[in-house]
This record gives sequence, C-alpha cells and structure tokens, in this order.
Amino acid sequence: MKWLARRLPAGSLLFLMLAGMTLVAFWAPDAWAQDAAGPVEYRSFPVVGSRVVVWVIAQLHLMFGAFVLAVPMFALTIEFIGFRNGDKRYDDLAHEFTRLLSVSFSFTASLGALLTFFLFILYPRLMEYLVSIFDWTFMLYACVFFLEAVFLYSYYYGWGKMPKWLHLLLGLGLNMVGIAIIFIADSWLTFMNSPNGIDAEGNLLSTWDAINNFTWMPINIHRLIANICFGGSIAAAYGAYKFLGAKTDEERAHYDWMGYMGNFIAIAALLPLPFAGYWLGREIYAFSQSLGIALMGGTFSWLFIIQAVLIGNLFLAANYYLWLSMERIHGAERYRKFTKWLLASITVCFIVWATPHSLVATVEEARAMGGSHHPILNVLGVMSAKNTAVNVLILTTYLSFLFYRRANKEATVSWAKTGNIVQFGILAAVVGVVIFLGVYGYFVEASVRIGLSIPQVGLVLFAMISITIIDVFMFRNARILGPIEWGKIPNRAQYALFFIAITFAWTMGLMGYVRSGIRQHWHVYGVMRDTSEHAFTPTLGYAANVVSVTVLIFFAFIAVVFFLSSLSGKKQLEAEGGASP
Amino acid sequence: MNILILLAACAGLLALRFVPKMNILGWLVGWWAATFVFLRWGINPPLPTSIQGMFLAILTLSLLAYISANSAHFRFALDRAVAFATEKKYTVALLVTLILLPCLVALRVYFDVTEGPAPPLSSRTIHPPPPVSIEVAGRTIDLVNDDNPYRALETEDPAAFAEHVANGRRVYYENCVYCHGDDMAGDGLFAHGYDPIPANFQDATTIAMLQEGYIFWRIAKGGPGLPSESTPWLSAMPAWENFLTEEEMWDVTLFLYDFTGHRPRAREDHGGGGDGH
Amino acid sequence: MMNALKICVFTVLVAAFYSYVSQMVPQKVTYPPEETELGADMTTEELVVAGEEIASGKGTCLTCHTVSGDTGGRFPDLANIGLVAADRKEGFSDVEYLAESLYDPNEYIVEGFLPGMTPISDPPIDLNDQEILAVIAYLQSLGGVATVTLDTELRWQSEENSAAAAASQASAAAGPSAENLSGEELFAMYACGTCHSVTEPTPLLGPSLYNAGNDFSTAELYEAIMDPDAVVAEEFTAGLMSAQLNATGFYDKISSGQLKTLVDYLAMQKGGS
Amino acid sequence: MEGETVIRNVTDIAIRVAACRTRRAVRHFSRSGFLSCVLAACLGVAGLPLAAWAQPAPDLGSEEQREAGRSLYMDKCAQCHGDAGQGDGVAAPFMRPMPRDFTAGVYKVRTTPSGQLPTDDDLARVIRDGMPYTGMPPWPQLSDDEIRNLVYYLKTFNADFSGPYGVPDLAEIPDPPSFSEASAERGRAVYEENQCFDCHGMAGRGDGSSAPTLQEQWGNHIRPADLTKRWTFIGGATRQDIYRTFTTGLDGSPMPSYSITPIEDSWALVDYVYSLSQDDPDYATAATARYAADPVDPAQGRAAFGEGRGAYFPVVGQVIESGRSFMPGVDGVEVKARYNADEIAIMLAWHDMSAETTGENAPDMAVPPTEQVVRDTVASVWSDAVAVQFPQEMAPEGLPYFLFGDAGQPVDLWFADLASGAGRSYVGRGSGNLIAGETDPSVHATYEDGEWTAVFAMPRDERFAEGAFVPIAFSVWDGFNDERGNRRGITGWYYLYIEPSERPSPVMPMLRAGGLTLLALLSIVGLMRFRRRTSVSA
Repeated sequence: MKWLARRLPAGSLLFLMLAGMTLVAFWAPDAWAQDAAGPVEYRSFPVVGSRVVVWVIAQLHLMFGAFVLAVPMFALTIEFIGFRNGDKRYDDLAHEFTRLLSVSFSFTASLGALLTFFLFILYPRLMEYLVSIFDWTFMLYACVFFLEAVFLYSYYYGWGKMPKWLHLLLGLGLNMVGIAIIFIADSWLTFMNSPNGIDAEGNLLSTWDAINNFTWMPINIHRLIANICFGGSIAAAYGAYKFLGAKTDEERAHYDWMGYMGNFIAIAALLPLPFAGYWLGREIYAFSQSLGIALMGGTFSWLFIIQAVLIGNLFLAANYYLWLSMERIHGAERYRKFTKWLLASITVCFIVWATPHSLVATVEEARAMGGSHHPILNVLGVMSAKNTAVNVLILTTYLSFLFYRRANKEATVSWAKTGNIVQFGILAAVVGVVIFLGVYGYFVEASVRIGLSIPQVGLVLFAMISITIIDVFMFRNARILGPIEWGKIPNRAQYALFFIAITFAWTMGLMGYVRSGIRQHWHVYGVMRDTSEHAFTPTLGYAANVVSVTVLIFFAFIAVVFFLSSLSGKKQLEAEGGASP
Repeated sequence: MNILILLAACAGLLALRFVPKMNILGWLVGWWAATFVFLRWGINPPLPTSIQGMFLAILTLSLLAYISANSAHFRFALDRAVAFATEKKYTVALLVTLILLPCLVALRVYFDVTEGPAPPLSSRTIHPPPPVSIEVAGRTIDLVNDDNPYRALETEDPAAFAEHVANGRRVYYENCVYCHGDDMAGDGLFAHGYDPIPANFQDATTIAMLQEGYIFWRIAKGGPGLPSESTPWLSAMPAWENFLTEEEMWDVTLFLYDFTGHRPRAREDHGGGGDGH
Repeated sequence: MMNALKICVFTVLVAAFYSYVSQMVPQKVTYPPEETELGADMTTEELVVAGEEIASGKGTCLTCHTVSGDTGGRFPDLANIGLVAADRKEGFSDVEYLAESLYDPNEYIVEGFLPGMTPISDPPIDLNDQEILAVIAYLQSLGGVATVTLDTELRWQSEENSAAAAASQASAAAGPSAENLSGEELFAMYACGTCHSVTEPTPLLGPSLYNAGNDFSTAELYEAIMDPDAVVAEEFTAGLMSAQLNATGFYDKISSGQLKTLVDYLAMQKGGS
Repeated sequence: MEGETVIRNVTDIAIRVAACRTRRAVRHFSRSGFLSCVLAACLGVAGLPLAAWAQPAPDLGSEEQREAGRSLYMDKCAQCHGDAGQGDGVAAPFMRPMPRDFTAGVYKVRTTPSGQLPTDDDLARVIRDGMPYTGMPPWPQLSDDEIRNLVYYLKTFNADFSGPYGVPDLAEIPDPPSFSEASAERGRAVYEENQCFDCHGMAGRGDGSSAPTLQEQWGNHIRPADLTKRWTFIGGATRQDIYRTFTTGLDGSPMPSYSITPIEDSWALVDYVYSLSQDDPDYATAATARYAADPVDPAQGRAAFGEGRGAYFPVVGQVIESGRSFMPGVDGVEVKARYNADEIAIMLAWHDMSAETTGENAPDMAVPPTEQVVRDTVASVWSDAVAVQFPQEMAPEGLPYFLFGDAGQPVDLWFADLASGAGRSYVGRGSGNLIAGETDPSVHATYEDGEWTAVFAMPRDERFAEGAFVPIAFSVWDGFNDERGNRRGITGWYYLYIEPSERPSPVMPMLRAGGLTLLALLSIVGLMRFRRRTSVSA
C-alpha cells in the first residue's frame, strides 16, 4: 500500500480530478440551457478564439492518446519476445518503454477532460446533439477509461512483482481496453464526417448505425497503425535523447539499441499506413463525392502535397538512419554501393508523389503549357502515379532493411546464389508490374483505376513476405562477419530519429486537421451547419502554423515526460542497486 | 521533352567519369547541375518555375542525405570545406569566392528589380468540391445521392438512350463547341481568350474522374456558381440553367462521356457500415 | 544541457521548415456559401441578388414564369419585365405595377394569359414584405434599373406584416387555429386553386378537380396529395406539383387533421354528376 | 516593275462575285476550256475524249476505307458539315464563314488551278491543320490513315471526284526565293497594280472599299483577310502558302486566282504581304502605363503614346450571357497607356473592316434572344463602340465577374460610342445592371486605314497608384456585325501596370543582398578558422 500512496498523487489523483470535471461538464449543458434565455449555440474564447482552442487541445489529446495506446502494444510484444527467448534485454526495454507511460497517461487524461470541458462550453449545441445520438456510449467510454487506468497502473507497477504470464495477461487486457477506447471515440468523430443512422432531419434512428458509419472502421484501422508508428518514433526519440546524453559506452550501446528498436517499430508500421489511408479516402469518396473532392481535388489537394513532403521526408530519414546504422556493422561495406540506387529510387518517388495536380503558374507559363495542366506533370499528378510511387518507396525502404539485416551475415547454404536470384527476380518482377499497373491505370476509367491499387498493394506485400521468408531460410547458420557494435553510430543518426518523431507528430497534426477540415462549414456533414464565425476554412498556411505550435507544445510536454521518467528511472536504478541497463 | 538536352545532360555526367581524381563533391555538383539543366531546358513545354524549385529542393535534400549517410564521405566533405576555408594554398580561391558569391547574389537582385514586377499570380482550385445540393428551376437536385436520371436508359432502353445522346450532341454543338472545341479537347475557337482555358474533356483527369452530378453542377451553375475557394471567378463557363432545360443539361452530360469514350466515376457501393443513409 | 538546447533548436527548426513549406502552397480561405438573409441595411444591389435567389427558390416564381426572352410559356416571360412594367398599367409606376401583381396578381392579367397566380404574400409561399421588396428589385433589374430599397413603402404592405419577426410569430400563433378551417378555406390557404380548378372542368396547370369526388377514391386523393408523382395524369408535367409543394413547405405545415378536412372537401366535389 | 498582269479566269471582282452565283457554269466553263488548252499543249493532240482516257483513274479508296471514313465523319464532322455533307449541321448557323458544302465540290485551299477539284493531299492538309480563326479546327489527333479515309469519304459527296475531273492538274508552286526588303518594296506596287486594296485595304487590314459587300457563293457576307495578321490566314502562313493562295485563288469566295508575271513580281507580292504582317499574335498579359509629365492630349491619338507596339490582347465573342456573339468582328485589341499626376490615358487600337459611325450603341442595349446569330447587313443601325472596365475597388478576395462585374464587386466602365465620339461612364454590377457613372471620360477616336484608335482620358484616382497592377478588361462592338449590348467581343481580366514615375534604384537592394551574403560567408569561414585554431592549439 505504501508505494501506491506514494505514487498516487503523480498520476491518478490528477486523473480522478479530471474525470470528475468530465462528469460535471457532461451534465452541465442542461443547467446552462436553463439559465440562458434560449439555447446557446456558441460561446467565444478570448484571444485565439474557440476554434483554435478546441483544435489545439484536441490535437494534443490525440497525440498523447496515440502514444499511450501504442506503447503498451509494442511493450507487450517486446516483453513477450523477451519472455520467450529469455533475453533480459528485451524485458528491460519493454519496462523502459512503459516508464514513459504513466506520466503520459495523466497528460492524456487531463487534456481529454479539458477538451470535453471546452467542447461543452464552447459548442453546446453541437455537443447536445452528439449526446442525443451517442448517449450511452459516453457512459461506456467513461467506464472503459477507468478500466484503462486500472490496467495501466497495475501493468506498470506490477512489473517484476507478479508471475510473468499474469503480467502478460494484464498487458493484453490493457491493449484490449485501449483499442476499445479508441474505437468508441472514433465513432463520435467519424459520425461528424459521415453521419449515418439518422433520418433527413438528423433524428436518431439507430445508435449502432451511427457508430458503424462509413468511415468508422477505416479510421479505426488507420489510427491504430498510425499510433504504433507515432509511439515507436517517440520512443526512438527518447532513446536518441538518452544516447546523446549518455556518459558511458554501455549506456550508449543500450540507447542506440533502444532508438533502433523504436525506429524499427515506427517504420514497420509506416509501411502499411498508406494502404489504410487509401482505404479511408475511398470510403470517404463512397460516402459522398463532395467530401471526396474536397479531400482530393479542392483546396485540400495542396494539403496532400504538404503531406507528400512530410512522408517523403519520413522515408528519406528512415532510410538515412538505416544507412548510417550499417556503419556499426562489420561487413556492411558490401552493401554500401547500393545506397545511391536506393537513394535515386527514393528521390524519384518523392518527386512523383509531391507533384501537384493543379499547378501554380504565371499566365505566360500557363499559356506555354496550353492550360492549367502540364502535359508531363499531369501524368505524375494523378492518383495512379502516386500510388505507384508510394509502392516503390515502400519496396525501396524494405530493401534497405533487407541490406541491414544481412549486413554482417554471409549465407552458407548451398542454394544461396539461386536464392539471391529468386529474391531479386521477385523484386524486379513486382516493381515492374507495379509500375506497369500504374501506367496502365492512367488509361482506364476511374473505377478500374481505383481497383488497380489492390493488386499493387497485394504484390508489394507478396514481395516483402516472400523475400523475407527466403531470406530467413537462406541466412540460417550464416557465417557472421563481425559483431554489431551498438553505440558506434554518429550523432547525425540520432538527429534523424528526432526528425522522424517531429515529422510524425506534424503529419498527425496535419491529418487531424484535414479529417475535420473537409467538413468545411458543417459540424455534422450535411446535417448540422456550423453557423459560428469560424465556419470558414482557413488557409493552409494558417493551419500549418497552428499545427506547428501544437507540435511544439507537444514536444515541450514530452520533454517533461522524459524528464520525469528519467527521475523515476534514476530512483529505480538506485533502488535496484544501480544495475546497468 | 527535349531529347537533345537530356542527352547533353547525360553526356555531361558521363564525361565526369573520365575526369581524373573526381571526388564525391564533384559528383554531387555534377548531378545537381545536370538535373537543373534538364528541368530548366529539357522539358517542353517548360515546367512552371514553382515546380522546378520544388524538384530541385527535393534533389538537394537527397544529395545532402547521400553525402552524410556515409561517414567517410561526410568527413571528406567536411575536411575539404575546412581546408578550403583555412589553408594557405586556397587563400586566393577563397577570396575569389568571397567576392564572387555576393556579386552573383547582387546580380540576381539587379535582374529582379529591373525586370519589373510580374502581374499577380492567381491560383485557383481546379476541382472545387460541389455543394450538397443545388436548385435548378425551382427543383432541388441532390448532388450526393442523385444520379443522371437518363443514365439508367443505357441498359434499359438503348434506343431512348441514343436519342438523349443525340440531343446532347445537338446541345453541345450549338452551345459548347466555341470553347471546348470540336473534339472536346478544350481548344475551341474562343479558348485562347479565356483564363482559365476551357476544360479538356479528352484528358483522363477531367470528366473521367468525376461523377455525373458534378458535371451537371458545373454546367448548371457555371463560373458564377463556383464556391469561394475557386475565386477569382474568371471562369467563362456560363450558368447554363439560364439557357437550357434540365433534361438538355443531363443529355449533354451523357454526350460528353459518349463522345470521349470516358465513363463517369461510378457511385461506389459501400462495404462496411450501415446502409441507413 | 547543451544537447537539450540543440534538440530544442532542432525541433523548432523542423517545425518551422514544415510551416514554411505550407506557406509556399496557394493560400485560400473558403467561406461557407452565403445564405439569403435580408439585413436591414441592404443596398438595392444586394436586394437584387437576394430577390433573384428568392424568385428561383422559396418564391417558386420560376415554376411557372420563364426569364429567357422566349414567349409562349404558361405565364408571362419576365426577361424584360423591368422595362415594360413602367407602362404596363396606366397610372402605375413600375414598382406599383410589380407590387400589385405580386400582392394581388389577378387584378391585372397580361393579354393572352389566364389568371392563375396566387398572391405570394399569402401562404403557402408566404413571403414577407421585405422579401417581396427584394423580388421587386430583382424584377426591376430584368431589363431595367432597380430602385427600391427596404424602406420603400407600398400600399399593399400590411401593418402587422411589416417585420419579419412579427410575421413568423404571427404564423406560429396562427398555426393551432388553422385546425378549425374548413376544406374550402384550406384549399384557398394552400393555393391549390393556382393549378387546380374546383369550379370549372377546364384544367389549369394541373387537372381540374371539378369532379374529383367521382374520379378518385379517398385513398387516391390522399396519395395524389402526399405523393403527387405516383400517378400523373397524361398531358401534365410530373414533378411540378411535388416541387411546388416542397418549395412552399406544404408538407411541413399541413397537419393530419387538415389533410383529412382537405381530402373530405375534395371528395365532395362532384360537379360532373 | 512592268510586269504583265492577267487575272485569268475572271477579270473583275464584281464579275467574279456574280459568277460565283452561277458557279457550276463557271466551273465547267473554266474546266473544259482550261483543261483542254493545257492538255492540248501537253499532248500535242487535240481531243477531249482521248485526254480523259489518257488520265489515270482517280483514287477513290476501297469500300472499307470509305466506310471507315463515314463513321469518323459522322462522329467528328457531321455536326457542322451536316449528315449529308451539305454544310448544314447543327452548328452551321453559328459560323462564318459557313462550313463547307461538300456536295458542291468547291474548295478554297488547293494546289490545283482555280476551278479544279483539290488533290487528296489538299483535303488532308486542311483536315489536319484546320483553318485558323474559322470554325474548322485542326485535327492533329487523327492518324494519317484516318484522315485518308475521311478524304475518300468526302469525295463521295460530289460525283466529279469519280469522273473525268477526279484527277486534277497540279498548279506549279515553285520553291520560294529568299525574302528581301527590296522585293517587298516592289511588291507594294504589284499590290496596288492588281488592286488588291479594293478588298484588303491600303494597309492590308481587310478594310477595302468593297469589303462590306463581298459575298461568297452561298450568298453570305465574307470578310477579306486581314493581311497584317498572318496567323489568321486560312490557307497557311508561309510564303509558299501565300503564293499558292493568290495563284490558285480561294474558290467559292471572291478571292480570284492571279497570274502575275514575271514570276519575280509574284514573289514580290508575296514578300510585300509577308512584310505587312507578323506571324505570331504575341498576346500580352499586362499593358504598361508609362509616366509622362506633360498633359495628356487625346487628340494626338497614337502619337501621344510613344513608339512601338502596345500590349495585344485577344478578343473573343461574348458567348456566356444572353445575346451571344459567335463571330465577333474584332479579334484583338492593342493597348497603350500613360499617366501623369492627375490624369490617366488609355489608347485602344483595333482593326475593323469598316467604320460604322451612324446609329448608336450602348453596353446595356437589349438584344432579343431570338435574333439571328449572324446577320449580314451592309447598312448597320448600330455604331462601333469600345469600352474599358476596371474593378471599382481592389478587393483582396479577388476580381469582379468579368462580364461587367457582379453585385458584390462592381466595375467602372468607360464607354465610347464611336458615332457621337462621346465618352460615357457606367457602374456595372452584372451585364443586366448598368447605371450611369459620375464622371464621363473624354474620348478621342479616329478611323484610318481599317484601324480604329480610341483614346480615353480620365482623372487619375487612387486605384492607379504607382506600381499598382490594375485589373483591366475590354469590350469591342462592331456595328457591322450588329453588335450592341451583350452582343460583343470581350476579353477576360488582364492587368494595367502603372509603371512608377521614378524607377527605384537597384543599388540599395543589391548592396543589402550582397552584403548579407558576404557576412554569412565570412562568419562561416571565421567559425571554421576559429575552431581549427583552437583544435590545433589544443
């Protein structure tokens, strides 16, 4: 009981307080509604305005939430790996990841409460309507949230104090509850984008249909994957931060490894993310052409150019980190000569992906082009070219991983040469077919073109899986050319990890904006109009500035989290007698 | 695409191979220069400068990544830079650089100032999102759910469908041909006088990407009916609801697809979720 | 500490870089489409725009009138109405003529046309005086120059109808009492007579209901009102009645009691027998 | 200079016009007469039957080729040229010149002597390259095979193609000698000798005295070519094309064929026409208003605006709002401008076949929607007119609608009715809503050699601040074409750049940029040296 009493103030108290506030906020609108002369539609917030307040807080809440939901997922996985192969290193790493959790969880809860509070105060009419649609899910959410707290704290504080299988079970429960939370919250916000289960006047027909709307599942999946990416990259940033401050070689080695693992998780999750994104986009189009065009063809088409810059940078930085990582492996020199080809492929794909469909051109330039479209860029600007670029980008990154994997190994199996040829053959064939489908897609009608992305994705997945399987068998009992010298990596690589984390956070902010921005002047698309002064859609530059500020606030908070975690880590180390990591 | 320039750029890079004692920095500069030349002069019609800039920025990023992704390269480049800045034998070269670079910048500024400003750029959204519904002649048309009412005839009653297409043909050649052209390539008689120039329906990225409701909206409401994101409303597209009946506008939509061989973007069936909407 | 500072600077730089990239793309604010709202300080030009919107929307004028310059429509074409209004009726200025034909349309009938227009100040169209002024401004602008403002006073304007708020309150108050209206009164109130005659066998825009009681069963009458397009008599335009009723908010206003009264009234029309 | 001139098949334009009406007679006359002469000379044997027999059979293509041509024709051509090739498709009433009636077998652009049928290549060329500034677009997207099939199909419309005349003679079109100024100078005399100015005008602007009365053989009015705009030549813009056009004539139109000897004189005429014109319209996007301290005197006309060609903007028909104009009489307007402290003056110049200075015109005149889309009248009741428009206020959210503004953003319209020569100003809130403005511009307009020059002068308000880009758009009414009100030629928004009276000196910005760069370089080098020294000393 003593340790509980000591630690309760840190997280739980805050959480309980905020949960109380949530409840108050939940019941408050009735009281307000009564004392005001008529129903209040909006209230204003000083200086920055109500929209920006809710925007920033929601985004911060989302980022922390993403982190808190993602870390248990891979912590559990790593713990399980450590449990199976008995490597203490993995168990420690998993524990260290969870150490970041407890403080983050408090932040998440506070921000969530704050968000609810502001939403109910500033947007009473909208919230009243949403409550009328989702009445019991709010209650369910509160319960699940409470469960999450129970699981999380017992998972963290119970580390090493209970049988491992029980602890793993707790971790599983934590993840289940976490996923339930995100699914419930997603139903609310996806309903605002693609309302369902209501009649033409907006009256509720079925709460389940409202939950299970067009974009609910796509958003769920998209967010789950993105959360893992994000959590991994933040964990990697933590490793990088510790690496840079490390005093001893051992510390350096440990945190180098931690950064590597975090980044591996992030990039592995990044690879399927574009596919989930396309599914989401497709569902939005299926729900309403207007929303789809707002997303892809209207003002927001430029937002996706910014997104392409972000994702292109992400892939570039991820590959860059891998190439630098190979310096700590003996034998990696053999693969160095491929770097330029990988880089060339990434650059070309990046360029294709970032090519806008509608161009900024002077009148003279437009006249020379014979219109607002350039005959060559036009080909690159449409979906089929971009799909192809993303697929090739993914394959290239996968190839970097493959080189990394076999950097210090030399296959000893008799069929090594054949294996290599088969692997290369698969890769070349898949790249060829993906590009062919991309070119072919330009000449067929839209419905077929959209359908083409499925074989493209399938082929890429097939290539990655089949090549990996061959690789695993080929490098069984491989001759090891030299050790991996953890910790022997330039500081540049650690900054690349920071870069990835910041870029992820920024991308999340941007995507959060577009998801809610495509509704334009609607609170609930097609059902409830936004009649406030903030009904207009701001410029992308403005939105980007808000995102930047949000990201900076987030990293300031994260710095606090890192700081607090390192305090508790120190204490623990002391308590455990200064055991080395 | 100007093949000669492309070949020249390639040849230049190839020539670098035969330069004795070529180092990594030289290669980077060579690649950058070759790409620049190709983007600037090698593509016909020329790329807008905004796009050239973007491509070169990406390339620069990649080249920087390349040189720093290898510690040996990185160290070499750093050493060379430091040597250039500090060693005696480079003093003259350093001085020349120190003088030349600011002069080049100043020259650029000189051209910018003396060329005079360019007319303001107007960028506008090409495919703005349509409203949820529009009113045509007192009737509300739901752009989200309504389809071309005559599209179903294509399978149900091909003869009637052909009649609608023929009517659309008449409407097109009486009304649309001056701007959108005889072959619908957006190159009609008056196309050169308008900015933006009329849409090219042969292009796979115009009507082939859109549902018929969208086309109908653009025909019925024209340039004046564009949403605020598409300002300035320089579009010369008339609001055809003032000239044509609703049926004629749907018919001409049918004809656009019929003539170009494109298919309208189909309304997709939704996989998950309820069907209550 | 140095590391922390470096990381800080790095973070700020990266975020700033992305902000910068985002400033490079076209910057465009999208405003929600404007609703037609009649503000007290609207200029004549704004009134013209508002009036155009009312004419094609709520006012349902374009259901019957055209603005194309083609003659031979059901109702007079309005393409040059601003020009001809001034000397159409002796002693009437253009504003007065237009006002009369909106408030009291059957007072003067253009040669070659049948009376049939319903006063648009009454339900179901039920425009208030401000909205009618906007419509007048729009009509004047067709071929002429709009002159009216919201302050223009017309002798047709009603005292209690002068403010929009008052009008809406009045109609709200009038709601319950409308339950007690007779079928004939309902028939007049919803302007059914614009298109259907109950006194003559000649069809107007819609079929005559002179002999409705014999021609239709009660169920058919219900259906014909609630779903007009289900069965459309030959020679008549499908969709016209539903568009008209939708536009005037008929379905929102009519109660089940009123509907029954109306159907009963129609079922009594047995002029043919 | 004493070149002998023969207008071979018709000696007088008036006769030619009359002859066109009875075209078949003329054609057969000319064909039999001319052909037999040539053949007799060539073969040395007289006798038409023999000649016909000796001719190679015309190439009419296979049944499949004609069928393929037919389906292509129905898809791409029938909307103008009609299902039966009679030039009566749905779009035909909106076009001048009218689409070709293939059943008549009369073609303008040929490499064959006047009166003869064109060769297959002639037909193919017109299909592929089109006829600029007429309704006939180029069809580069058709393959050579497709075009050949089309040609085979076109030839089925007229029986002569399969008859004895189906294989026309080729006119001799020699390779052109190189262009010379002297030859062009001599060409001027040839131009005058042959009375080209009768139709094409003294300055070649298509404003000859008989221009308003010219008719093609179907009785519609047809405008003579504006020889100063080479990009509008329907038969092509090279010197060889010009040579071919006047040696073979444009059958069916009043343009006869000329045989000018010696051949040097022919090329001299070509060079003269060539020297009159530029081949590229070189459309501008902004006109520049220069500062000049002296007061603006509109009566000076063009001379007040200095040397050089102004900014040239394309004018197209107003086909957006009711009263649509499908064949505007004016296809481009040249703009120059100047300003001083109190005044701004804008000069507009455009080519017009004839000056209509009787009648009246106004931008808000009603045009009956039922009016015939193209009317051919000589005595017009509408005068020529021109207008300039500017946004009344420079709003950040964009430009007013370019057809006389919109309710949200009005435009200022400066209008000149060239009959009275008086300037009027309007405030436009859409083309149906124009009201008179407060100050009327002073206007001075002159018509000379087929070119109108109108100078507007107005007090300079704050819109025309130095360095500003003022959006500007133009409207031109050609009274001959019955243009008034919404029926007019228009441009979209372009810009009028008010060039600052004093050019800002580039020195300071240059110094600043150069200095900053130097500073940055120096600090980098300094930092490197500093670190190097400390590391060496350590």
